[in-house]
Amino acid sequence: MYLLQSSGIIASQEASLIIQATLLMLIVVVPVFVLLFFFAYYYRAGNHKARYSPNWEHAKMDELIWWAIPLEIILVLGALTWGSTHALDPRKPLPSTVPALQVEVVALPWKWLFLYPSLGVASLNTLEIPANIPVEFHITADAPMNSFWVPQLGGQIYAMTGMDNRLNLMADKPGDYPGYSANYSGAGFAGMHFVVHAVAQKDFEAWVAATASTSPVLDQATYSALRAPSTEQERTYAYRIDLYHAILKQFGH
Amino acid sequence: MSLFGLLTPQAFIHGPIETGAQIIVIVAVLVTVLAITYLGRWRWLWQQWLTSLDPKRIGIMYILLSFVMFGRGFVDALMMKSQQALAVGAPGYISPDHFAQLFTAHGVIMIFFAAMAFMFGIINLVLPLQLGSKDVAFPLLNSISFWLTATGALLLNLSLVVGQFAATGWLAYPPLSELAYSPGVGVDYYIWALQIAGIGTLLSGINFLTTIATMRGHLRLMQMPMFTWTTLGSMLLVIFAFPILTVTLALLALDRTLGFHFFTTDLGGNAMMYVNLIWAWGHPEVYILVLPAFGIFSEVVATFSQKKLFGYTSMVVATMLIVVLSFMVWVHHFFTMGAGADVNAFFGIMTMAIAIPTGVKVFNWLFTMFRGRIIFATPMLWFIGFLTTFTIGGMTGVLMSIPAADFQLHNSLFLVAHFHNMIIGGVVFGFFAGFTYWFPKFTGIMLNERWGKAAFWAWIVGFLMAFMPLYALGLMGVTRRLDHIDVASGLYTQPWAHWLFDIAAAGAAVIALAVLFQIIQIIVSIWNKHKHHVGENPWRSQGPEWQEPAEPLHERSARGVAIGAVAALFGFGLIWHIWWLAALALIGILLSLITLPKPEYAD
Amino acid sequence: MKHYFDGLILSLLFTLLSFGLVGMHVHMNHTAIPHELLYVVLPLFAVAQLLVQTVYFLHLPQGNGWNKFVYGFAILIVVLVVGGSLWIMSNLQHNQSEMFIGEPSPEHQLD
Amino acid sequence: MPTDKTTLGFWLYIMSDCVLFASLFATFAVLRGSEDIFSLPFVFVQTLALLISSFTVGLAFVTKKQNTFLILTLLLGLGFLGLEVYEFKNLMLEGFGPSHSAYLSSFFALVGTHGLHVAAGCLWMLVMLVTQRFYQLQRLVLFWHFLDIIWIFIFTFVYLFGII
Repeated sequence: MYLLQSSGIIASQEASLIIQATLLMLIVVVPVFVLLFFFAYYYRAGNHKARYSPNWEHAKMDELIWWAIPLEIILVLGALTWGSTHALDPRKPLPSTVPALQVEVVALPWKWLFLYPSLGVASLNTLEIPANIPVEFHITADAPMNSFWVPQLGGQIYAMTGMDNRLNLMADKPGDYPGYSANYSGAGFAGMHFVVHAVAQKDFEAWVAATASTSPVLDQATYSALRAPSTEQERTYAYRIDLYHAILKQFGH
Repeated sequence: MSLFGLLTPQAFIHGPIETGAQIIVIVAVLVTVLAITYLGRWRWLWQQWLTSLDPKRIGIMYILLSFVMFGRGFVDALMMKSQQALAVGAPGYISPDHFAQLFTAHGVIMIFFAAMAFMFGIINLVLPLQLGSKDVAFPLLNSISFWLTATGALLLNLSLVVGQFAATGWLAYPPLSELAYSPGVGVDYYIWALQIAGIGTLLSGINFLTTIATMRGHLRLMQMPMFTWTTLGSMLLVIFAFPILTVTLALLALDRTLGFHFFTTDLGGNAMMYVNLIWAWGHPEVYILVLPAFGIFSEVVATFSQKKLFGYTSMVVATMLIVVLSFMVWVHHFFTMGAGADVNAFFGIMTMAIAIPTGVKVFNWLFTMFRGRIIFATPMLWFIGFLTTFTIGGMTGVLMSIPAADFQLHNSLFLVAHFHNMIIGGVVFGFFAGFTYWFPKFTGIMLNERWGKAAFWAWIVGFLMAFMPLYALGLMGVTRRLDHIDVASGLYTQPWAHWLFDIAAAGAAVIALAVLFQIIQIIVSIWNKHKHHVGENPWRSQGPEWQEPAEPLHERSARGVAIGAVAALFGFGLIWHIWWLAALALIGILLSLITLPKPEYAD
Repeated sequence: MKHYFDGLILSLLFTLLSFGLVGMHVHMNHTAIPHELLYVVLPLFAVAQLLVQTVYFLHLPQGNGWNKFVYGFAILIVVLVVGGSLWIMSNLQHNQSEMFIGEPSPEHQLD
Repeated sequence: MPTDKTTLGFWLYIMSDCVLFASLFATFAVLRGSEDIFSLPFVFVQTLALLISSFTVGLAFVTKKQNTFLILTLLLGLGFLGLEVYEFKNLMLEGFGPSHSAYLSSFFALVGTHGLHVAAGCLWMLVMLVTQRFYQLQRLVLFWHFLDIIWIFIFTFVYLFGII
């Protein structure tokens, strides 16, 4: 179960939140099951030992109890919700001594384009990030609605045209973490997945240097070709133009 | 633009599997028409059923329409489950575009034409008897509403024969549903089938709320049976939620047909507003469906525990609380769209707040069973099945109402398992319980208990097999609406991914068996009627609807069928841009409304 | 008869007030009255006229319990849907507007 | 307001129409842009026409002279519609048609839907006058007052806010 063995600081907090909330709710759910099957068995028509009071249909105290119990559980869960929603807000930068790496994500028809503005490299359907370094994703789209989701690193967020969504994630340890689009966006949707390669800092720098020197250049024409609907293999680029903001402005209001 | 707008002969030609569906639809229609002609039953059908204003007959027609559409929606489900089982690291046998049409049609059919139709069927049959009014407030409007819903179903099935259906998901989010990404007529079929059926639903809502408000005779509000209360709550939601759907679909239609820019990606369009509006209707919609099911369970539990319903007052308060709260929660369907923590947290907490009245209902049902003499007839089994599955669904629902948890669970198979838990466990089991419980009232025949129990056990086992694995798959990061799983997608390497999908597919097969048992149950019960014949009140229920026999009402009017037929031409004309046809049909509808007869109760 | 007349007068009053304010505001080329004040006062006039017409024209007070209940419920739903939608959409817009959308230089413009 | 079955049913329809207009208002407010395309005197005349027609339709119901007041209301209603069609035509000719932008799409949708309702009311009045059967007059009056109330919010939030 990915979600329960997460390898990102955000994903692990979300996983513990899920477990916490489930345990809290079991306080109500388990008694319901117990009562259901016990009453069903004990008060079956055949059991004449059981007390039968057909007109007992009102008890102030009991009703008060099962208005109060769910209310209390929900109050606790509500506090948990208010706190966790603010703590795990995708826009909140992660606590770290190191400045976050900026990665720009563009959802294209059935493929993901990743841009590293400060490093002059880009990649398609593959995402190289340094482990233990916070990464701030700026996510937009040049396609129908998609949702950028790497389950082992953290929650998802929608990728929409003209919108710049921000998501802060960090990989705890190096590893390969699959990523998906979590919102149906057309016939090639099932092929719209990628892999996040979290590597050590020096390996990441080596990758950036190699990519910058050997990869083809991502210019206007190459980008325009990518806009056509298709499912693509992994690929890397070098690039110098500010593509992300140009895409964003294209759909701006 | 040619005389037939976008309609060309190519629209009749489809891929291999779709042609199969096309042939089945055409053959089914032909066989039905020939059979009726052969038996010389057209006159009987026209006079006794199609033009009848008797709410009981309209109710039975609703239920038959619901069974037909439930059948088609279920075939879609079987195809999807088999494709997902076959397509782990392989293409499977259904193309991605066809798979998208399947899950879109499955969602639309099951919600609008299976569940809503069945709900209005049961309300038509039972509500007038529970109120003692014997009839609804506006009988002609009732017939018109049914035929508008039937027209919506007709247009939807027509998309199998000519053209195709939307490939966008059952709520057709733009920009995918805009012309830029969905150029075909599919989304237009979707819009107009739902728009026409939606107007029929709104009119029914007005009809039944007026019936409850003005035709109760001396029955005071707090004496009304629980099913009437939940119907009152559901109709309130229909009246105040469906206009939002009407606007949202109309705006999308204006975008696609006349080049407006509400939700397009350019010129200031804002697709997020569509999502916001469709769910402002969407969440009340699921409560419209589940509240009558709650009402049925309140009747069933009281009758089969041979006890009065426990805590009537708090049940009424809980129902009305759910009605109000259901309009304050809709953002939990798009926590992940990018709203701030304050908005998400507020709507998350409001969503949990709905769990309180629902929890109270569950406890009141449990304590209706307490100190009762429980008879485990089939309706009671459906109730036990409901409580088990609905409680699991409620837990996962409250879990997903926590935004930070929903960031990981949204649009995954976990979500798919949750809402099937609520809709099958709650709504479908509720309607099956109601169907079995009231079947003797209207036919004098008790449905065969043996086949009924077999159907229940097959349903509950099939349901758990089909959807519990989806919870696990959702936690493994499998999203919904995947027509296949690539070898390179990272899911392929997950050890259980393969056979979890196989279990789910097997579960669907077991449900198919259960549906077969239900069909056998009905045939067996009718075939040897004499053995299953029962008296007036076989369950010895205190419900008012059982106390007097339900005599048929003989008023008739062909106006409902006429408006339904003209509405079908209107929809077809708009879908295929045959403007003259749409204009003529619109004039026909206006004429029909202008020439409405002066009702005898008019002052 | 007189009832309708009173309703007309009151409605006219609020209509004239609204139009008068805006007319004056426009006449003095948008400087006379601060916009914020207008954005509060004009809706108040609209709601006032709504109440006037509900009492004098729709005769709601003479309606039975159901008319009033459904009227109140409609207002609640309108407030929830319109208010909720505005809060949500403005929040979505604010959270997703690029903080520093700089104007990319011409050659960056996409075709 | 009598409380018989048909009046309550029609009242429920009007309440559902309130939510329909609420959704259109919400869409208009969200997609609002800023174009200087409205003229204050023009919309003032429209507002007066509809307000007075709301008065005359009330008189048609209260007094026994239904025909005269209904005809007056019909004329005012058609006048209102004429002005609206004139305004829409001009906007389109100047290039501010509904496909110009989301703001104008939502403007045409909101004001246009209200216009369609006014047209339906006028047709209803016409049928009543032709057939001389006034058993639905009470419901027409409710419908017409409801349309005037919606127009109050349209002229405030669409036109006056647009002019500011």
